Amino acid sequence: MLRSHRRLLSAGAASLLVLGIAACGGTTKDSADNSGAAAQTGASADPNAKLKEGLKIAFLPKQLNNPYTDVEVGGGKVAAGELKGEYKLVGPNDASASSQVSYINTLIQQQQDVIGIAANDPNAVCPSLNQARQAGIKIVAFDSDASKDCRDVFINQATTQGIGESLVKMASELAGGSGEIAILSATPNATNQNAWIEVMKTELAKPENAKLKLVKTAYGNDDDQKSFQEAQGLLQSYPNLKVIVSPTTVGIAAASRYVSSSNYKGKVAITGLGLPNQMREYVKDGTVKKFALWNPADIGYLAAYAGAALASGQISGQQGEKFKAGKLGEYTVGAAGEIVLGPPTEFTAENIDQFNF
Amino acid sequence: MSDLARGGKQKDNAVLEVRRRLATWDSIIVLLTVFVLVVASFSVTNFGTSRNFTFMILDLLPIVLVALPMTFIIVTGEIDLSVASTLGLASSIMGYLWNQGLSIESIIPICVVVGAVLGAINGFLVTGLGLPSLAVTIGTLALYRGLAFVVLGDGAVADFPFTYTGWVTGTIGDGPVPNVLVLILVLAAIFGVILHATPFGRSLFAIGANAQAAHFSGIRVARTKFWLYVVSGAVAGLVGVLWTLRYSSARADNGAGLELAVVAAVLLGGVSIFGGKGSLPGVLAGVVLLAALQNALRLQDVSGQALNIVTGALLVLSVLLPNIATSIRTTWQRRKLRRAATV
Amino acid sequence: MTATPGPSRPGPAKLEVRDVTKSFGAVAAVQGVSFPLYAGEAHALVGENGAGKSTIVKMLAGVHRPDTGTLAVDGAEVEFAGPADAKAAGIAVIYQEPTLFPDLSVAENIAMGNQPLTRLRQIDRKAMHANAARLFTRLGVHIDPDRPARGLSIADQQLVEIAKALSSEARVLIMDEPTAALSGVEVDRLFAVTRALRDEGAAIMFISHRFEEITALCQRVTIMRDGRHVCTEPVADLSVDDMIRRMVGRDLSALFPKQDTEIGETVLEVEGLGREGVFRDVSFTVRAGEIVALAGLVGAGRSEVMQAVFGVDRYDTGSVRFLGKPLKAGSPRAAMAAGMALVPEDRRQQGLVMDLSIERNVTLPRSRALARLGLLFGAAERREATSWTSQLQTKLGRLSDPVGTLSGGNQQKVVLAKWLATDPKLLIVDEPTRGIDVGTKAEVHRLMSSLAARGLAVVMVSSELPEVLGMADRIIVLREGHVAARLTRAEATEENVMYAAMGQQVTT
Amino acid sequence: MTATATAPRHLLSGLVKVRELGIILALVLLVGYTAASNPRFLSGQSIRDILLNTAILAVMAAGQAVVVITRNIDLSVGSVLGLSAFTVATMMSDNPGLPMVVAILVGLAVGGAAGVLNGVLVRYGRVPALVVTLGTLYMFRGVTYSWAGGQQVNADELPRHFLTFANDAVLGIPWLVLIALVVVGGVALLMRNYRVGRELYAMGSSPQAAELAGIKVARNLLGAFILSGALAGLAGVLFAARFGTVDAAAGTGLELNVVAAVVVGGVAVFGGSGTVWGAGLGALLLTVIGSSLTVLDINQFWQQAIVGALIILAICADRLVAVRIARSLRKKDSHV
Repeated sequence: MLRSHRRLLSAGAASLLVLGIAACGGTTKDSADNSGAAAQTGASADPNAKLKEGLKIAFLPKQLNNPYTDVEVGGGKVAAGELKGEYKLVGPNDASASSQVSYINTLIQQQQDVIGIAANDPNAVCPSLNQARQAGIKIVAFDSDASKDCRDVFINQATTQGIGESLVKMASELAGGSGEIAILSATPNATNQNAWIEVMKTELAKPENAKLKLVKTAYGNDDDQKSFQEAQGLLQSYPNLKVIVSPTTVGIAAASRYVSSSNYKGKVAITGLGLPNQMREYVKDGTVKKFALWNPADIGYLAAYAGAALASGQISGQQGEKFKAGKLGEYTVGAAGEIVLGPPTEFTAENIDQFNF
Repeated sequence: MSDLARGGKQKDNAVLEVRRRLATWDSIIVLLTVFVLVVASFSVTNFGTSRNFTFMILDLLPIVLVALPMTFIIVTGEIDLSVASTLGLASSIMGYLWNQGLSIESIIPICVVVGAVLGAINGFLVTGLGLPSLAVTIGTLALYRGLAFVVLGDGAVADFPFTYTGWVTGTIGDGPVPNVLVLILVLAAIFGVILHATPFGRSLFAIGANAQAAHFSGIRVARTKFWLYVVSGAVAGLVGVLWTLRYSSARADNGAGLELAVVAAVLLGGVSIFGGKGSLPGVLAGVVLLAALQNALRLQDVSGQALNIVTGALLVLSVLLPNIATSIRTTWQRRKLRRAATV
Repeated sequence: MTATPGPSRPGPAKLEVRDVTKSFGAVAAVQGVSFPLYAGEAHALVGENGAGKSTIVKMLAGVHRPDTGTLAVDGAEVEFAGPADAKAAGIAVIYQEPTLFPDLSVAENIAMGNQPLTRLRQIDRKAMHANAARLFTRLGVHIDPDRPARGLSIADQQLVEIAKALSSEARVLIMDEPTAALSGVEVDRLFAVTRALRDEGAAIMFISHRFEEITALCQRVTIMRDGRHVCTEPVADLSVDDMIRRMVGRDLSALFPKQDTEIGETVLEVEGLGREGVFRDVSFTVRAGEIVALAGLVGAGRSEVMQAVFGVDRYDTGSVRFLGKPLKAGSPRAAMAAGMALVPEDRRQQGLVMDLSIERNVTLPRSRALARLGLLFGAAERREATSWTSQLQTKLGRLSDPVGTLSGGNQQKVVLAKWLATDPKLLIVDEPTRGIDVGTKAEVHRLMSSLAARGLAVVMVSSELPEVLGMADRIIVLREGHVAARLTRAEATEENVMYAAMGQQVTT
Repeated sequence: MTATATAPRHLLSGLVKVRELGIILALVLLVGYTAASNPRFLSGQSIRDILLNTAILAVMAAGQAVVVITRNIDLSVGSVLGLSAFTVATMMSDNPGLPMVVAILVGLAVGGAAGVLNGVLVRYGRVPALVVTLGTLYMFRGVTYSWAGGQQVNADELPRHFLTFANDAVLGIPWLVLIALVVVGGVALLMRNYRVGRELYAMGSSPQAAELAGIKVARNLLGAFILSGALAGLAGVLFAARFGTVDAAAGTGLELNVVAAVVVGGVAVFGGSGTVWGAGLGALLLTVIGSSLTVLDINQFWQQAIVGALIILAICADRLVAVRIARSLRKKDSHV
């Protein structure tokens, strides 16, 4: 009885192996031809083309239930209104790499004109994004980039260099120029956090920051509870810690909340990138002296305008192309299709009440 | 009895037989699935397109493959909740080995074997030590997922060769039929034949309905269950490979939560959670029904949140409705008996 | 022993069964049965296995609800929605199979539902323990009230059950074969306690297969046959023979035909078989054409021995040889391949897969042989099933119906068909006629006899003495896991089998 | 007689205690090792953090233990926590004047209602608990998501007295910890010393015998699920107060930790045995492991693997103990 079953099973297994091996003999990481579906480039742009109306602009953020995301796409909604386009927001409940793919597929089916995406994994979304581009949809990555060869432009909130430098500057000021600092980041493979941390490390290696010591980089996975507990862990493990730098809105809020309710309050400074509305309480109660952020609504706003410019043929994603983005003024496409929003704003007890997002 | 009368009676029997067959949950689910597909094709814009068909097949690929051995396991009255974690660990190992410079042709069989070994651990704990499969596989669910993170951390390995990633996401001759559909059909046919037309398949139902009687009939209950877990693990390992290739991304969290979708689909397909009952066509219909509902609702811009409610409700209803039907039938029979007695 | 005379005129019935009917699927377990139980009286309920006694018990206990008919307590009609209601009405039941909570302590098992409480409504553990200890003293047994029920011997479990029933101070005490696993001393103690209860005004319903117990304890007896009420009369008015005749409904001798056959070569040799705590040093041989009966009390280890021989259970010592070759231990598959078949004791749990169809059940052990190229097609199974069910004259609707829809007798025929289809050289039948109607019983006996005549070796485990005496060429009596006596057909009488089984000397 | 009667009792109580002693021993070793390498692990703040983190898990584990003792399971607790946390947080941010008691009562009520649904489906729908609570795991979470959408209730929207509740202490013990102690202690007392508790054990030990014994199985089972739901609801309130930020994903995946705590704490998945205190200890052990890994700077990814290995170890140990007991009892019987 079992024997016949095994026979069938092994036959099945063998045929699978054949399927696998027949394709080619011995593909390794080094020999891999990794071109993917070649992205179509070289489309010609007409800088004077009129912006089309009635464009279907869809936003696909990392996940839906995130206040930062809400503010970002909120800006996109405003822009879509100004452009007389159709705005749509879809997204997964969790920030997992694969869950975005189904949504991209749905958007392809719905024949959107522009997809604005904050990629959870730069590569996992790539095949689907390329299918979308083959279907004539323009892809604008924002916040967190997708692979260069599967999107048209990327809206960068600030230059990586600029953010890294300003994070180190704030940390140094708060630490008084010397002492232990730690980083509480999002996930270990978060594209932009990692880039910023790299810059921070280079900055810290410079002689003027020699007395600042980065003791650990912890990861709160952009999960409130996890970040909260990681902050606890940092303070337990490093009693002499002077500053926690958290380049993510979830992390900085969680760390601030923990410190404000513990006896570390006043001894440890928190800084990083945060939303004024979430941080107001901790700035007012003195836990947080200063933190920074660009205006997230502007990212979505700019993404929508960039998408409209792409769909109308004003730009094609080539370096040097220019387009107007409503109230934000004129932008130029940089190297590798990057469009930089501008420098971040620093928030302190003095100015925080002027901001509402 | 005259020939005529016999013919009439046979016809009656045939009608009864057809009605009885149609009244089983798995045929209801098949009909329901066809109904949903037809209605959605006509009423949901873009549902009936060939491209959407391709997407749907790709979306249901991991669920349907894992559901095949899961059906066997649930038919024998056990469960394997660790499949999604096995998938994740296989994916992690795939990424790790790829970074180590191994060729993809050797990685794929390794991942399948790793899956089989993980399944064998489940099988040993359940059959060798006699532990309850629910508790064991909740434990290995956490363990395997944890190991997946240990192997690859939170990072992702992405640069898999296009020859393979393209095959998984591609279609036959760039037509509407996805390559993986062939794989699904072949495996489903193999599992279907084994379950419904081999002595081994017969023994699975006997084990699930009454393990003791199966043992008394010379069926090697423990050994059979052990091998089912091995197969379940191996398939989960294979799906880990396919998942990784489909998303060009080996990650430790790949497939998290998939076990719930698989169990939901299997139960929805009419397999009894107590074992002993179920059919593979029913399960396939269950998988397609869930995938089609999700796809159609998403195209209608119904949020993923509402999909959760639908999935959960379907899962409960798939067991609840047959129960209600049975109890209505018994009450009715009792009434009839009482009436007959009082007359 | 003599019957203790009870009060002459018992007054109104404490509990009354009025024209009650109960069916399970197609099987009518009880049909139109009525009888009263009086306070201060012990009432015996007798009948063959499957006569419907346990169904009556379960209706009185509130487990089953009668399809038609009613129950009355103190003259008022009652409807029990569940066992809680029956309990509230003062009915305590000792079931045939113990129903203890293995994880809880013995004292808790006894007190469950009416534990003594402290002022804060907490459980008074000291009182609970003392209560259990007091009951055990009354029953004269030594069981630690604080040990968990898990691991108690069958006899001890039965004693805890009895203590449980006593503790509830019930007005009606129903005992379904409480003595089956007890030793003589324990039975005497139980009877003493029961008599005391009876004399305090409780109504007792007593079910037993041992007539001497009935005459010793009961004043009145109700006899059932095939789910129907035969009669209710004072015990003193009936002789044991009368009772048996009314239970069986015909003369015993006609029931059990064993044709004389030529005894062939040795088929099975069991040598020094033992399993820790279950049986020890069991040896016997069975030859072709012979029917060997394993007799003994419930729990004597008869089924366990045969299950170890067939390989569904393990054995620790000894050996089994089949047709001269050693048989692999612990492998039913090897036993089947060698030509052995086992029709097990418990049809519902061991013999059949109730939810599967009749044809699947019949062909289950043979499915590998029926497969072509590893594949099974319905037609081959259906042919096989049709052939065997019709040979055994099984009454069924469709072969695709679940086997659970058949009556007990027809189910038993399906089990027999299932194993005869494997063309065995040795057929082990364990309680082959338990719970089946008289007509089918005779058919089964005729079948066994003709199989033996065709040269099959048969081992029959049976608790029914007449069956053992009528069918067997040789009788092996087991007591407490070892062979207590070996008797030929000529030597065997009801008395010497029974005495050997109970470990007493013949003192007539 | 006395000799044979009392000997196995000591043996048994010994074996049973081994189970909880094992957890305590593991705790002591773990804490000792961690403290040796980083003494700050035993600082007041650190201990307070561990206890606060344990509290929520322990409250849920107490309810889960009751359900598992009846030979059922409640996988929906994580989703119930999310639903309750979001309900209460929304309510408190809309009506900042409401006292804490109201928040707690609303949390209990939300969870209790979820428990009623689970219990009714299990008992009257005759759907296995695994299926029911797997289904309601999806459904409750879906309801929370549909309701919350992308919203999040932030700490600054919640009234101060609600947030400080998590950290305020009575006699140096934070409220959260106090509540957890009361819950675990209360449920443990109920299960040990009251009729209904013993009936729940009986139901798990032998469902058929429980029916025959006239135990009100339906009422008790419903009660067990309501308790588990209500405690998950209470945990939701505590969660909202402690973390201040609540979104629809609160408590996702927590059911795994709760089941792990219960199983590691010695409650057998076959039902009928184990204690609520054990489940509480299990919750403490899991939390301490998490904290230790962070402090010892061990890759945090090991944590989940260790939890899984612990679950398996625990059920293996239970099986071993059961086999031992059975063997020793059989030996005892064969001597008599």
